[in-house]
Amino acid sequence: GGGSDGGGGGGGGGGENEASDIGITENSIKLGAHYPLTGVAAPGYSEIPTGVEAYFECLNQAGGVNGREVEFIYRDDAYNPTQTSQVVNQLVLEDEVFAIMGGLGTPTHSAVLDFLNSEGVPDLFVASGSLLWGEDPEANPYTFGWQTDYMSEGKIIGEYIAEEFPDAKVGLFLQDDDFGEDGEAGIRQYIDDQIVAAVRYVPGNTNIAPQISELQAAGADFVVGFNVPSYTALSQLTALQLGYQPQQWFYSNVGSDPNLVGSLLARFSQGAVSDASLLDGALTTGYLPTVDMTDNPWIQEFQRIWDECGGEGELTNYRVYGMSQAYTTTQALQAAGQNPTRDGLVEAIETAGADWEGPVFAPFRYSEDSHMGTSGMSIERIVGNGSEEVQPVRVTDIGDAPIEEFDGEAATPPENAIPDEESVVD
Amino acid sequence: MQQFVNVTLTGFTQGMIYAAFALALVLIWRSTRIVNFAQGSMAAATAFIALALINAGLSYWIAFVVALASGFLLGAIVERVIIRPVEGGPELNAVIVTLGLFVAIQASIAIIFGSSFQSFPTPFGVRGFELGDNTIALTPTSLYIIGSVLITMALLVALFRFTRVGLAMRASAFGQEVARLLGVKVGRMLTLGWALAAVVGSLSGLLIAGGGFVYPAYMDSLIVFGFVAAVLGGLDSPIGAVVGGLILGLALSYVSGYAPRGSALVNIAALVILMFVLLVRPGGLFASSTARRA
Amino acid sequence: MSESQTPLSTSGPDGAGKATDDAPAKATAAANAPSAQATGGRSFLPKSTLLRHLTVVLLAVVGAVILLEITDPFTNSQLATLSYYAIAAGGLTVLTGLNGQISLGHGALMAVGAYTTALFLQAEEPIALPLILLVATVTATVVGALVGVAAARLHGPYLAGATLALAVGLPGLAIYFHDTLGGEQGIRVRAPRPPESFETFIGWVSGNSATGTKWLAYVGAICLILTYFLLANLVRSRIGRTWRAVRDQEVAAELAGINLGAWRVLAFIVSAAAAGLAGGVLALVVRLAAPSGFTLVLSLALLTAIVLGGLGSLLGALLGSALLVFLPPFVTNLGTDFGLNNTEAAQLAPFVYGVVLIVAMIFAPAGFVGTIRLRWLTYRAKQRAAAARASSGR
Amino acid sequence: MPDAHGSTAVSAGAGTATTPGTALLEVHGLTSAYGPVRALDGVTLSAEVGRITAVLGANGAGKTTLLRTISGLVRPQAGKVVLDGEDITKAPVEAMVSKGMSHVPEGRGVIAELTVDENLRVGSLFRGKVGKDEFDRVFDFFPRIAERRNNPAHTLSGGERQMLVIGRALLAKPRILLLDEPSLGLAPRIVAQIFGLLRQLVDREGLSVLLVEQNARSALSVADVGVVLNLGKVVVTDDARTLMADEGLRHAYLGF
Amino acid sequence: MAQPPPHSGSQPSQDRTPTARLEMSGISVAFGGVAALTDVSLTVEPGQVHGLIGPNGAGKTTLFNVACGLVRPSGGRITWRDQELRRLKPSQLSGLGISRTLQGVGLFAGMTVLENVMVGAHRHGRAGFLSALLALPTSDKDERQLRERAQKALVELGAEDYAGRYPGSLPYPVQKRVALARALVSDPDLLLLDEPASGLAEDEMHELGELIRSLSSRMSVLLVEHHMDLVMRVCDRITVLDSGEQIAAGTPAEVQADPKVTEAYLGDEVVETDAAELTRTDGGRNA
Ligand SMILES: Nc1ncnc2c1ncn2[C@@H]1O[C@H](COP(=O)(O)OP(=O)(O)OP(=O)(O)O)[C@@H](O)[C@H]1O
Ligand SMILES: Nc1ncnc2c1ncn2[C@@H]1O[C@H](COP(=O)(O)OP(=O)(O)OP(=O)(O)O)[C@@H](O)[C@H]1O
Ligand SMILES: [Mg+2]
Ligand SMILES: [Mg+2]
Repeated sequence: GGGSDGGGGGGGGGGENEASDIGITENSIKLGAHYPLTGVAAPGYSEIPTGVEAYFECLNQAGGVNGREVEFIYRDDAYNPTQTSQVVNQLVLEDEVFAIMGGLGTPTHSAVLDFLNSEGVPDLFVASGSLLWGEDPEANPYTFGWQTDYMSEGKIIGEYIAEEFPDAKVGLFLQDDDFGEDGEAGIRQYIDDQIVAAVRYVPGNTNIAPQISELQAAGADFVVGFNVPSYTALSQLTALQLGYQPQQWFYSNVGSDPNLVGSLLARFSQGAVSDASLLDGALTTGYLPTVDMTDNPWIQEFQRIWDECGGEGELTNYRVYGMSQAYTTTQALQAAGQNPTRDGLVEAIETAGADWEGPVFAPFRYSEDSHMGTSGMSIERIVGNGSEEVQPVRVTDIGDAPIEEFDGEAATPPENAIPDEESVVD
Repeated sequence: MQQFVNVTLTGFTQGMIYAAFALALVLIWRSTRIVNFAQGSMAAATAFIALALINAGLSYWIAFVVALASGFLLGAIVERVIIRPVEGGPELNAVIVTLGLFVAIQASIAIIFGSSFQSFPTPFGVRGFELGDNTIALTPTSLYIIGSVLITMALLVALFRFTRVGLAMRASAFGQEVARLLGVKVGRMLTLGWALAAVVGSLSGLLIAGGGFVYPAYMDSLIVFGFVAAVLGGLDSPIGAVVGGLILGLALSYVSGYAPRGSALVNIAALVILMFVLLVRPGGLFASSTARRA
Repeated sequence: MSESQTPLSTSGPDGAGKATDDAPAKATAAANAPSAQATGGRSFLPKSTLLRHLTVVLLAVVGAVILLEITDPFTNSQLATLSYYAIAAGGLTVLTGLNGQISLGHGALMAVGAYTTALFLQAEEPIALPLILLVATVTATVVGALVGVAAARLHGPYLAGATLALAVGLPGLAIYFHDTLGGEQGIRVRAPRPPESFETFIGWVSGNSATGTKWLAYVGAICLILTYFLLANLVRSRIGRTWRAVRDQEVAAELAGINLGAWRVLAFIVSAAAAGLAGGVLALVVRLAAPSGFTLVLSLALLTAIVLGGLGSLLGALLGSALLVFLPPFVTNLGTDFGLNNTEAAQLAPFVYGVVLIVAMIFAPAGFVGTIRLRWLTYRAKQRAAAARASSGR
Repeated sequence: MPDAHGSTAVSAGAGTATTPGTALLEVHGLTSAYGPVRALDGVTLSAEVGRITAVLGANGAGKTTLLRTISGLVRPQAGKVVLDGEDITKAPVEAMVSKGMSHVPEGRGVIAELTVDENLRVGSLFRGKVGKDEFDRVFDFFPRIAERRNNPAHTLSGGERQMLVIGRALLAKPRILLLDEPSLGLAPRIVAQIFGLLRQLVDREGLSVLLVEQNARSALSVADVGVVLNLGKVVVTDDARTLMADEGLRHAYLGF
Repeated sequence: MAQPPPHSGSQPSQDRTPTARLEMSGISVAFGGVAALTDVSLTVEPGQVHGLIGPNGAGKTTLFNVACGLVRPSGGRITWRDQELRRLKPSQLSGLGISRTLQGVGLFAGMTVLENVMVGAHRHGRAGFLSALLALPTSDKDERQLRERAQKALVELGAEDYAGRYPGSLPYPVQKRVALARALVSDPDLLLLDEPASGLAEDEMHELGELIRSLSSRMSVLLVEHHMDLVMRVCDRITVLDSGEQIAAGTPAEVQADPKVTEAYLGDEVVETDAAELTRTDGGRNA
């Protein structure tokens, strides 16, 4: 029978839907993902897939992609690479998904990088800022980054400090892995001589007083943290305990969710801390709108989607993140044409991805030579539970690429926040 | 200098937290000869109960008491229903059962309370005391922790050394059948041992949570360091548990603070310290005499 | 209920066993097959241990090929996972089941094997895969020997504590030496491509396509069968018996001329070798050697496998590993089938897993194999008792 | 309460059977099995006030099982155990001592990790506070363990452990004492001493003793009544002297 | 139950004239402050059965432990085959041709009777790790030999019917025999027996006595026992310990006649008064 009429999708030759590749049927597209849903890394991250789900739910209600429903399967890897490898095997070999999207974590996703690329499974929009995903498309032709990589972020922060706080004695508070390393490498490109101390913590070790003490002893009055949110809260508490009051805190995007950190810091001890006040005035970076920006049209749309298609709980920044990834994924699927294939999908992103607009502040760097994600960030100051912009979006790339002002406009969401990209393959 | 003082003080407080956990392990070990791997998640469960009450508007202290009471109950139920059938069997079976319990309880917490971070209040301040111009890393909360642990230790020492119940508990642990023949209500003693241990464990869970945040797996790292502290001290000795906890807390704090990239060395340091102590004293620092062999 | 009612309890410090008539007194030993063939029987099997075991190996090879060829690719990959769990669990069986030394740190020894493999595969022109796996085994063996020497004097929870610290501490080295060992994100492993002969072989056997996944499953199966062959040889020999003697009664063993320390270390070495090989296979199958792959959870899972399967039995180790590999996805799928969303289903899996552990230990304290063996022995004892009653006629 | 205990060594519990010769413990048709192995097969016997009843029989005859079944460590498949008129077949093991029954198990039932002193204290826990003099009396009787008071019990020699468990049982002030091979590993002098003590307690205090002994000769020399078990069944019950004199029986069942 | 045909000395093939002598001189041991042995000397002559008796806690087992390297003496020397044994380790013992049984039975609970005894023959194992690993024929041959040895030892002690059973459920005397078989299977030149007769009935004890006597044609025996008739019957010489000190030594007859021995160990009417001590009552006794 005639089946669907290809309602939502644009362009294309108007032919019939076919089961054009693994995971694609006439009326469905199967996508897979892995997240830590249990264990130590579950808090926060386990909310991301609920955002993705909500977005796809609304998308499907509106006709899906080219008349195909998106079926989103995600599995728990407990942030353990051996399990990631098992569940991704399951997704690819048993569930037979068309593509993997938003796989979370550097060590975890590393475990499946090779497998996905050797099996030819598109590996879209890895949820981590490591350089691994986009640096070398020749080695990993099917993998794409998405968020701003940590090195570019470091560079933008470094340049900002060099210009605005040339006399600051900077201390770095770094997670002891590629996240901290890349960030440090970026920042040092601009303010190597201003850095008086760089301390590292290993996740799981909750006594960071030795590290903060060291920053204090080194006389750092400007602390930049490349750390996860719980360590933002911990570093604030520890500083309080030590009576350490640097003039300025700067947290990288990953660690700065003011909503989360604020609620974490809430109600510590009588009057000492309440609300996000501890974080008040701290600087951070941004590449996505956050839930506190209630005026932002994207947030308004996402709020609507969460209310209509989401599950329990409130819209959080993690869910916004998930929805934004789902949005980009939808763009990619549309661009891959009416009857997408795995290779076609990759080609579509490489060809058109750099031009896509969406909730993300700066353009993606997708091309045949680079699979790096979004290229820039703004700098913001945390005020209460929200933030205000102190420096508009600037864009750059890895290595010693220069930093430039971003001259584009902030995109506004299309109707129902459902993109309408032209097919770029045939 | 200030850095040294602060590293020492935070190490000390951290050590006391390890000690609290180790005390609970010692208690169970002394009363049932089982190492309870589920201790952490049992404690977490009670902390989440406390948090639910606090979120509902009750005071910290009411929640505190309810948490300890539910710890007591949980310990007793767990012993009766789950541990009892494997007591006296091969020791590994008990290990596996407590592992299973650990996993199951943690999963239940995630299912019931969700798996996101939540902050946990403390009844005392989290700002360091001021000493002249300097702030030292000693807060009212750390004093609360140190005090609670020392009191708990003293109570446990007194329990085992001076009370009849303590003696009955030890007899039940070492020789169930003989103790029973001597009129000791062994079953009750074993249950009591678990219940008390769960109370102490629950206390450690509240102490570590206070002024920090909780999530279902927040006690995980404590299982390792608490166990190492208990072993370091010699599993049979409450004083050993506290000393072991302090040694570990201080040593790890120094390593973390003074070794280059010290934070990455913390786990290895724990291994080295433990190996070193066990090579010299295979039964821990406070080991009782070695057994006669023939 | 008094504990003396449970059939497997041991009583008193002297450990006078109170088991059913003919059964070994401790459930720890229930799954042990005696090394000496006490009861002549089984005449249809070759007399020589080598021939007997080779026969089993042959059957296993045939079975493995059939299994791998009739199952789908995902099951293939699960079987590859199973193979490294089972190899390590087999080694742990020697250490814990036969020699009575508990280890919560075998994950760390697997890490040694995995990192060695990863490092060697990083080379431009890596040496042959079997050689790499051999080197991985040897490296882990050396580390295992060191640990074994330190562990030989420790008992019970002290040994548990030390090995626990090992499980948590050793992977930390990879974070500290992040330049060579890749830090938190580890070393990615490019699994070698299947050789052409393999493709020919698969084409000839089943006509399936010889994918990378399949190749790894075969590599795992080969390593597994080889390891179990060697371990079974040891178990059935004087070596295995000596280990068990050390486990059961130190002093008596020592008086029989057994150097306790040396034999304990030997057990550690053998099991570390297996763990090293398992680590190597893991690195290939997972395609990554990273600290987060070798958490305490892995070590504890191995222990769980051998106890659930039946402590002291290689077959038990294999069955226990299978449970570990197949149970969680099964539960997750079951959960989603019953209409839970993916998150709920994922949280359900550990819950069910925990409950299964508890229930299994309560109702089958000797593990799968041990329980079956106990049943069999009890049955035999019953027959003997009946026969005795009949003949005595009193 | 303390008074009731303090007055005599054997009047613990408010016993009614105090006249020598009346049955204190009665066992009817007791049957027990370990899995398929039937260790007791309808055993009926009684232990009387002020008498030593020796249970004899070859190895594996079921003697130990009999005592373990009486004290509840093994649950019988059939039959009942009556103590002073009260059916205690289903009573929990730990209730036995307070009913006046003390069981000294076979083979060194010390709690190895506790000290000698603590072992003794555990034995008297159920009585509440026990005077120091009672401990001293045990130590007087077994000076060897007095010297070891504060040593962990696992350092004791085999015989010392046996002394400890017997001393501990006496501290419980039982009305009936179940002794499983008390002479095991004891020097002849100590054996004589212990048997002498038993005789006196029985004669003067009306204690009842159910004595299991491998060494039938010495057991019969101290006992009043002998019960011979074979393959879990009672073969003979008779006066000790009569049994001693019956050469045929001795050869057949008692090995001397 | 089937009784063993006690091994008789009439099997000349098994006879080797024992030549090895164990000499212990001036042995002292203290645990903490307590002296367990003070300056004890004793010589086991080749082919002799030497008895060691004394009250409980006299230090007999401790002296065995010293001879086995389980306890290190604070003073004194041990000479075996005219060579001094220093820093003796228990595991070397069997290689030196010395075997020992433990007080109690000390069998391996998780192993069959046959395997238990095979462990005793450990020192006769020849096949190495590699041949076991690869299941080479040498390993099989080795196993076969050990098994035959063990079976022979079991036959000698009349326990062959139990070869496939686990020791936990066997009658006590059978367990003791298995333990003895495990000690004998290594073909020792000196056998240390710690209370081999405890828990045995009189007839079984009798058989044990004969077995021990017959063993003396092959080896020396050092025997600790509390059953005097057995000791007196089988021993060539006896040493008596009390509180860690040697109080007498000589032939059975000499020792038996020694009043010190009677008082410290064998006991006589004295005990009745001792017993009176305990029953002598405090306060309101109504005796
Ligand atoms: N825990 C057990 N499991 C199985 N069978 C047992 C167990 N305990 C005893 N038996 C068997 O029960 C029977 C009676 O044993 P019991 O120990 O009561 O005899 P006994 O007369 O005390 O012997 P002994 O003189 O050796 O102490 C024997 O056949 C014995 O093998
Ligand atoms: N490891 C030890 N620590 C402390 N004291 C010990 C130790 N070993 C033995 N003793 C003490 O040394 C003394 C001698 O003990 P030993 O076992 O040698 O006695 P024994 O002569 O064998 O007695 P028995 O005939 O009762 O077996 C005992 O009093 C015992 O308590
Ligand atoms: Mg008995
Ligand atoms: Mg002795």
